[in-house]
Order: sequence, then structure tokens, then C-alpha cells
Amino acid sequence: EGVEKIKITPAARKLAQENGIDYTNLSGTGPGGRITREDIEKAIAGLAPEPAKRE
Amino acid sequence: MRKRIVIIGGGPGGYVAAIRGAQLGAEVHLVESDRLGGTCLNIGCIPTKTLLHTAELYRIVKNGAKIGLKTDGLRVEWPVLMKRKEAVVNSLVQGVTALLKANKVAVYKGHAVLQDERTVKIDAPTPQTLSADAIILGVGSVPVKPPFPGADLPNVLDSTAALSLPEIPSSLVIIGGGVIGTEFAALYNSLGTKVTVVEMLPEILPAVDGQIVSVIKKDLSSRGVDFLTEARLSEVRDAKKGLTAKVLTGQNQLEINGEYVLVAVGRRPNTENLGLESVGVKTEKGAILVNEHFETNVPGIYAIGDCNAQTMLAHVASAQGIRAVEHALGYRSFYNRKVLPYCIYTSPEVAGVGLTEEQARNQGLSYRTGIFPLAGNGKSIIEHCENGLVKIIADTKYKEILGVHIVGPHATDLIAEGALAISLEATVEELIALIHAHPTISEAVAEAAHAVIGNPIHWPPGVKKDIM
Amino acid sequence: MRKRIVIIGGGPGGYVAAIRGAQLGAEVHLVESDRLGGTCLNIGCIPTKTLLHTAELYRIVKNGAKIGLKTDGLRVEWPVLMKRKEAVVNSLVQGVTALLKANKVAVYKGHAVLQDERTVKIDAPTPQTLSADAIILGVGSVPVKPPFPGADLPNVLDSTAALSLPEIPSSLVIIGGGVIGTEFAALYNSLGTKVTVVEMLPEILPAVDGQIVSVIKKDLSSRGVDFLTEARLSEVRDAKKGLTAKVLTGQNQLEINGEYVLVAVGRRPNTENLGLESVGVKTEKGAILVNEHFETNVPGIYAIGDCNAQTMLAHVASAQGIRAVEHALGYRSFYNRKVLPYCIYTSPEVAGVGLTEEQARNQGLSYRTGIFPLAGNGKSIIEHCENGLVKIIADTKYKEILGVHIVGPHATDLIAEGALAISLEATVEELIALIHAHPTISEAVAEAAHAVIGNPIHWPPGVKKDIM
Ligand SMILES: Cc1cc2nc3c(=O)[nH]c(=O)nc-3n(C[C@H](O)[C@H](O)[C@H](O)COP(=O)(O)OP(=O)(O)OC[C@H]3O[C@@H](n4cnc5c(N)ncnc54)[C@H](O)[C@@H]3O)c2cc1C
Ligand SMILES: Cc1cc2nc3c(=O)[nH]c(=O)nc-3n(C[C@H](O)[C@H](O)[C@H](O)COP(=O)(O)OP(=O)(O)OC[C@H]3O[C@@H](n4cnc5c(N)ncnc54)[C@H](O)[C@@H]3O)c2cc1C
Repeated sequence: EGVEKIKITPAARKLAQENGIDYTNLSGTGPGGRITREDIEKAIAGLAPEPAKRE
Repeated sequence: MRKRIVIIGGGPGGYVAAIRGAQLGAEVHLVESDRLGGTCLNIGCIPTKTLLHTAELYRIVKNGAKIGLKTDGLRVEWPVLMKRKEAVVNSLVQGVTALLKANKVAVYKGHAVLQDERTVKIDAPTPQTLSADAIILGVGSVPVKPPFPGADLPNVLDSTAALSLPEIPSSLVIIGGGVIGTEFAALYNSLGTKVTVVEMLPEILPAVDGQIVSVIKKDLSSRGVDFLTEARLSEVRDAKKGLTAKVLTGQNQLEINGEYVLVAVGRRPNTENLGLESVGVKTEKGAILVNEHFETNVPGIYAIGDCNAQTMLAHVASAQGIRAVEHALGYRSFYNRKVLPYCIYTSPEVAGVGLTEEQARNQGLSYRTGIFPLAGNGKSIIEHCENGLVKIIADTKYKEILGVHIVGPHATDLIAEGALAISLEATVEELIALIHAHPTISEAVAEAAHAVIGNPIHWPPGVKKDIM
Repeated sequence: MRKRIVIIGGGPGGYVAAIRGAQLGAEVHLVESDRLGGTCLNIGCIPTKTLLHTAELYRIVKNGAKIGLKTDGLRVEWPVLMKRKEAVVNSLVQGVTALLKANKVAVYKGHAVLQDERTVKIDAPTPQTLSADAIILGVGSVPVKPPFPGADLPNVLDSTAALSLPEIPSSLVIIGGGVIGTEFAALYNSLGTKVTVVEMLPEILPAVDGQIVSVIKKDLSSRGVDFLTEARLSEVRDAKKGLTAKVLTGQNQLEINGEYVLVAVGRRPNTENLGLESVGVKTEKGAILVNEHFETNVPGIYAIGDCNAQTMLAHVASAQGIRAVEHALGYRSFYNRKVLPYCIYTSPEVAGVGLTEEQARNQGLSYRTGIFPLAGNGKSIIEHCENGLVKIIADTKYKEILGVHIVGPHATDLIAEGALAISLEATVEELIALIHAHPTISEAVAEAAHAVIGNPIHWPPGVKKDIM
């Protein structure tokens, strides 16, 4: 049970990869905490301070 | 301290909010002046779909010679169907009553008004006031009654009256080609009524994707429904048998005869006599203005469902009710206004979610479409229903699914996959990679996704798909 | 250089691989000894579902008095239905023929064998050899013929013969309660045949979630299908009228009479006389062994669909065909073996995807289930089909959806949403947050998701849900 699963939407993943965003540190705002495209857009715009790493 | 929530209106907005509030531990009070279940259960979704279920089975089987059915003597027993409609409605209303009781929601029968920002007054039968930490308004909508000459003639109907006719009419003129008008057209056409639909706009079903509209319109036309578009009702008059509707189309004046005229030109928020002004709740053209939590300008007062006029659908009312009560109780809540599916229970069915092509174009988005005609889908051929199609709209860059539109068998259940795809921000690749069971209509969803970026498997390359 | 792909077998595995290969620019050759479309189109999915479509409409409408239908004189015209079945099959086979032509696939009629690792020999009508960069085997499966005494009596049928009976039988004994046996039971029961199903195992439909099985079994039983489980056929004998099947259940010996006995105890890979041994392709109990790209131990030779015996379903064959040809042509490809939906076209329908509760338990997973009975779903009540349920299995930690199982109207189309949910690793929160259209059966999916972590909206708190 070591690794925590990261939930991210397919569109968000594409966007993150293209913009070199490390989404493993983001906490998502979708239901159940999924990272959404909007979360990545905010990260690209530098809006969302990336929260502390998951334990 | 348990929070007290008072809800006005027991439709799918109000009763669902009440149950959700109770589930979350609130003390919930619900006031309903008429029957629990609101428009939806009593005079909307449920009775229309009950009638349509029998009518469409009847039509399909009546035309069943080709699929091996011999149908001498098949007919609809209208009085039995009317009773069944009552029975279904009653059982669902009783179900809601029982659910509210099981969830310990206090239900009051009477007309409620806002007395102040935290108090609701019930005026009948025994006047009483309820104080609240939050108030949720779910007062619904009522049919718009345009004031044309003849509007008050006895055989001029609204949608409620059209559910309880003494017998199947020989002919019917429907004013308004929106969802409700179109469903009634399908219903009575299937039952053998001569139906004419009169629509003011250039096309029926204005909110639906244009290519989908042309399929369903062609289908209904081929079954004998007459559509008059850009046509305006000027007057209804008594005729020898039934009524005559005078209609202007361009320069022409037409007279259409019908046993009844059904007026289905829209619904408006039911926000009069609610005390909104006295507590300062803002409205626009009768619709209560709300923020993204469905809270009005008066903090602690929410307005959900038809009365805020955002999207007049039962499941949207329920979803807003859940969101409002969750917000009132301090929970984080999700409401994705991009993912509000709609359904039209014609046969074939119509359903859609997300952007139509017209919306994508008007918003100036860079998009691509993929279409798969059900003539290439085995199950549609088995169900003798090859005229449908699935249309997907995806953004050009990431191929993210923006809209899914279906006209075909089971469209109203199939649309859930499209809704999930949009809400999870899926791309066409994920829909293509998903293995869809065979033989199902849902295979056409993957094929339409395929068509966005290339060629579907079951359609010849280079053959135009969008002309049915 | 265009790659040359040679495909043996024109079923849903082979013909779809051929089209996909052609789409990707390969030179594709397809050899089929019988009719294009394989088992699925000619004697499997398509003819069974065509017969079931008419039979289920007939049964529903025949019992339509409650929903307002008067049905004196309604009957099935068997010869017309037989012709329709042929017509549907022929139109789909012609469709496949046309698709292959439009995609410029070279089609050969004849029996093919592997000559060496890169050569296929066709022996009829004019012998010829085809060289290939990759060979895809899509040779399908054939019915298992257990060798009981009486197996060769004329009225002992396999599934193919059971599709073309001269008239609707008065009685039918079905050996085998798998998907095919159960569908034939539903089919002939709906048409008025007295049906008995004999199953060796403790329960019918062994791969289906147990709670789902009990619902559909109860439903079919209440309509008159007799099920004998832990029952073994020992012999079939000619009787005065029809046949007598001797069946052992525990200590008892039963004699069941039927006009026909249908043997539907499974299918086995059709891998004899294919030259597998000569080129060294490994098999196990007749099934061709493959890796995750469906490539055999001989590089460049692939085996897809029923002949590798992984999952004997048409859409799985097609998906494997696509993956195999994409891999052979150097493309990256996706195949998620966790998301292979299955459908059973009884009425109500059954469909499932992902893990059953039995599988989750046997794998030692930490899981929770959520159940929503369709008695709480308005559309199911409208469709007079309240006995169904939706069951969701989710992992305890993330609430990720692991399995979705449905018995109810339109289950076969509804399952696509469940499949998408599992493939996108959606959680119950996401299914709950998704707004499902009203009134649809799909609302029950969100309710079942709700039931995993709390209480659905439309079911009273604390009332047991899993006992129907
Ligand atoms: C013919 C027809 C068919 C339809 N079919 C569909 C369909 O298939 N799918 C779909 O999604 N939608 C359908 N709709 C729309 C759907 O019925 C509405 O969107 C839905 O009912 C709105 O729910 P609501 O809770 O906002 O309001 P309502 O259902 O209108 O409920 C409001 C309730 O509030 C009560 N009330 C109002 N004022 C007061 C007061 N002051 N005090 C106490 N009680 C009060 C009313 O008596 C009523 O019961 C249909 C509508 C019609 C007319
Ligand atoms: C009664 C019945 C109902 C079914 N219903 C469903 C259903 O509803 N849904 C579903 O998913 N599945 C269903 N199935 C299963 C489905 O039909 C099979 O899983 C599917 O057809 C497998 O596809 P395939 O391409 O692997 O093989 P097949 O469809 O069996 O095709 C193999 C083809 O290869 C040809 N062939 C074999 N050997 C050679 C050779 N040496 N040279 C040339 N040609 C050769 C055969 O003639 C055949 O046409 C049903 C099966 C049956 C029997």
C-alpha cells in the first residue's frame, strides 16, 4: 500500500504533460479529489500554490 | 446544534433537497400546497412517459408485421391507460411521501410565503410560522398562457389537460415545438391522432443539435406529423367539429382544424405570491437570481429548480436541491453546469449532453465533430430503427469530449456514458479504447468518437455520413 | 514498404482486424471458409438477438392489459420471423462484405492452413499460397458435443439448429445454463414453449454476480422456466412425442420430456486442421496461447477471439483483433482486460463489467458494495419492470469502481457507463456527482454508487435492499 494513487482526468493529463507540469504534487478539486483540467490551467498560470506533498 | 432547513415546494427540487438535508443530519421542514412530487411526478415527466411507454409499444407492435408479429385486434384501451397513469403517479407520490417520512422530514400542507429572511409563514389550513437557519425555494414553474383570441375556449388545452382527455382525439394542433410539444406530438401520433405542430421559430427543438433535430423531425414527419415552422398562431375559433387555429406563416394565413389545440409554448417561474419582494429576494422576469451555490442575494435563502429558470429539468432541480442544502449545511458540493443531460422521449429517443455544434460554433471554439449513423450499427438494425445517429463534438487540440448527442433507441439511457465522459474530461481516445458490448447501440458511441479523428470501423471510408 | 497481413477467419475478430489493418495502410488478405461475419453474424449474436427482439416485444405486449393494451389476436408468425432473421443476417453479412471491399481488403473463400511462419495455404476452391509479414488467426470456436447416449438423435440440437426450428416448439429441454442456454430459455419461454434448463453446477450463469443471477432466475422461474441445478444429463431417448432426457440430481433420477433437447454446454476453440503443430504454435486444451499483444509463441503469428479462449465474446474478439493488427503494424495499442462487459439479452436484460462480488472476495480485495433496487426507480416502474437492481463494487480505500452489474431494462446499453467508469478509474464520488437524466434507468447507477458510501436518495434509510 506504499504508493498513493493520483486521480487526474485524461484532458488534464494531456495538458500537464504538454506544459511540463508535475501534477503529482497537486491536490485536485474534482469530486473525490481528482485533478481537473482547470486545476492544471491554474497551475500553469501559477495561480494555485502547489500544496505540500502527499504523505 | 442541528440546523433547521425549511423548504418551500415538494417537487423534485424540494423533496430531494429535503431527503439530502435529513441524510446530513438537519431538521428539515417541507411545505407543499398541492401534491408531493410537484410538476414532475404529477403532471410532467412521469405521466407523460407512462403514456408514451404504452403508445410507443403500441405503435412498434402495430407495425410489427415485418418482424413477425400478427396484430389483428391490437388496440389501446384509453380508460385503462388513464387508470394506469394515475396508478403510476400515485405509487410514486406515495413513495415520496414514505421516503420523507422515513427520513423524518416534517411535511406541511399549505401555501407558504416568506415572512422575513428566516421565517416562513404557512397560511392554510391552520396558519403557522416556521423559523429556519436556511430556506430553500423550490416553487417550480407554470405554463405560459399567451393571450390570443380564443385562448379560453374549452378545448384549448395546456399540458396538464392534454394528459387526461376523455378519449384519443382524432386530431390535435400543438402550438410550440419544444420538448413538451414534440413529446405530445409523438404520443398522439402513435395513438393514431392527426397531429400538426406550429412553431414560431425557424426550427423545432431550438436547444437541440441541428443534425439531431433533422433526423427526429424527418422521422416524425414520415409518420404523419405535420410541422409548420416560422408560423405564428393568431387566433383559435370554434369550428363545426372542434376548433380552427389561424396561423400566419410568412405572408400566408392558414386555417388548421383540430379537435383540440394544445398550447405548449413554455413555462415560467412560479414566483408570485411568495413574499420575495418583502424580504428583498431579487428576480429577473420572474426568475429568482442565484449564485453558483443556488443562493439568492439574501444569504441563507436558496432557489432551486424551475423557479430560477436556469435549466427547467427535473434532474437539474434535484441536483440543485442537493447542492443548495449541502452548501447550507456547510458541505463542499459539486455541480457541473457543463454536464446537464436532456432527454426527449420520442421513438426513437433523443438525448444530449454538453455543447451542441451550434453552441461550440457560437462560442468560437475550435472543435471537430464525429458522426456515426445507426445504419451501421447491428443492434439498431435488429430493433428496426436505423435512422438514428450519434454525434460527438470534441475540441481540436486535446480531443476532449465537449458534447454527445444521440437520436436512436435507448438514447435516454445511453446518454449517461456521454455525461460521464464529459464530466471526467475524457478524450475521444478513451472512448475509442473502451470496449463496448456487442450487439448494443452503445457501440455507436465509440464509432462516433472514432469518426472525430479518423474513420469508424463500420462505415465505408469516404462515404458521407451526415446525410441520412 | 506496405506490410502484408494475412488473416484467417472472417468473424468479428478477423474482419474487424482486417478493416483496422487497412485503415492503417497495410495490405490485408482475409481467408474465410464459410460466410463472412463468422459465428456472431451468422449463427450467434445477431440471429439470437433478432429472435429475442420480436419474442420479448410479443411477451411484453401480450401481457399488456395492465398498461392499456388490448391484444386479442396477437401472435408470432414464425415463418415471417425466420425470414426476418435471414434478412437481418444477410444485410449485415453484405455490410461486412461491402466494408471489406471499400477498405480494399482482399477476401478469399476457402479453408486456410499455416504452411510456415510466414505463409498461409488456401486449399479450396483453387489452391493458392499467401505470404505475410504477420498472420492473424481468428478461427473462432465450435460447440462442445458431449458424448451422451442419444446425442445423435435428430431432435437433439445445437445452438445453430435451435435458431431454425420448423415451428415454435411446445417444449424444450436445454442442457447448460450458461449465457447461450439462458437466452434460448428466455426466447422460447416468451414464445410460449415449456422450457426446462438443466445445469450441472450449483447455479446457472456461473460467471455472473450471484445477486444478479438470483434476480433473473427468479424472474424467469416466475414466467414458467424450470431450472434444475446440480443436475447431470445421463441420456436422451426417443419418446412417444419428442424426447426424454434422463437427468441425475443428487440421488434422484428424473425424466424430462421435451419436443427437442438443446445442448448448450460450451464452445471450444476451432483450432484443428490449421497447421498449428507444423509451425510450432503452442496451444493448451485446443486454445492458442498468446501474450498481452495476442501474439503466439511464434513471433508474427497472432491469435484473437474465441480461438484463444480468453473471453468468448464478439466485442472482445474485435478488440483483440484491433490490438493484434495495431501491434503487428508497430502501433501502440490499448487493451484493458479489466473492462470487458458482457450482456445477456433476457428481459429484463443482464449486463456487467469488471469484478463480480465473488471475484473481489476470492481475490482477497478489500471492497464495499452498493445496491439499488429498481423498485425505487421511476422509469423502471413506468416500464413495468421493478424487479431489477444495480450493484456496484468499489474498493474500500479510494472508492474506485471495480464492478458494475445490472439486471433491468436496457442493462445492455447502460453498462457502457459502468465500463467507462472502470476504465477511467472513476470513484463512487464521481458517479454520485454526475447528474443523470430523469426519468431514466441510469439514475439507478448513481443511486447504487450512493449506496456504496451511504444511503441513496430514493430508498428509505435502514431498509434492506438486497432481498427482492
Ligand atoms: C408535460 C411535462 C413533461 C415534462 N417532462 C420532463 C422530463 O421528462 N424530464 C425532465 O427532466 N423534466 C421534465 N419536465 C420538467 C419538470 O417537470 C420540471 O423541471 C420539474 O418538475 C421542476 O422541479 P421543481 O422542483 O423545480 O418544481 P415543481 O416540480 O414544479 O414543483 C414545485 C412545487 O412547489 C409547490 N409550490 C409552489 N409554490 C408554493 C408555495 N408558495 N407554497 C407551497 N408549495 C408551493 C407546487 O405545488 C409544486 O408541487 C416536464 C414538464 C412538463 C410540464
Ligand atoms: C448462439 C450464440 C449467441 C451468441 N451471442 C453473443 C452475444 O450476444 N454477444 C457476444 O459478444 N457474443 C455472442 N456470442 C459469441 C460470439 O459469437 C463469438 O464470441 C464471436 O463470434 C467470436 O468471434 P471470432 O472472430 O473469434 O470467431 P467466429 O465468429 O467463430 O469466426 C471464426 C470464422 O473463422 C472461419 N474459419 C475457421 N477456421 C478457418 C480456416 N481454417 N480457414 C478459413 N476460415 C476459417 C469460420 O468459418 C468463422 O467464420 C454468441 C455465440 C453463440 C453461439
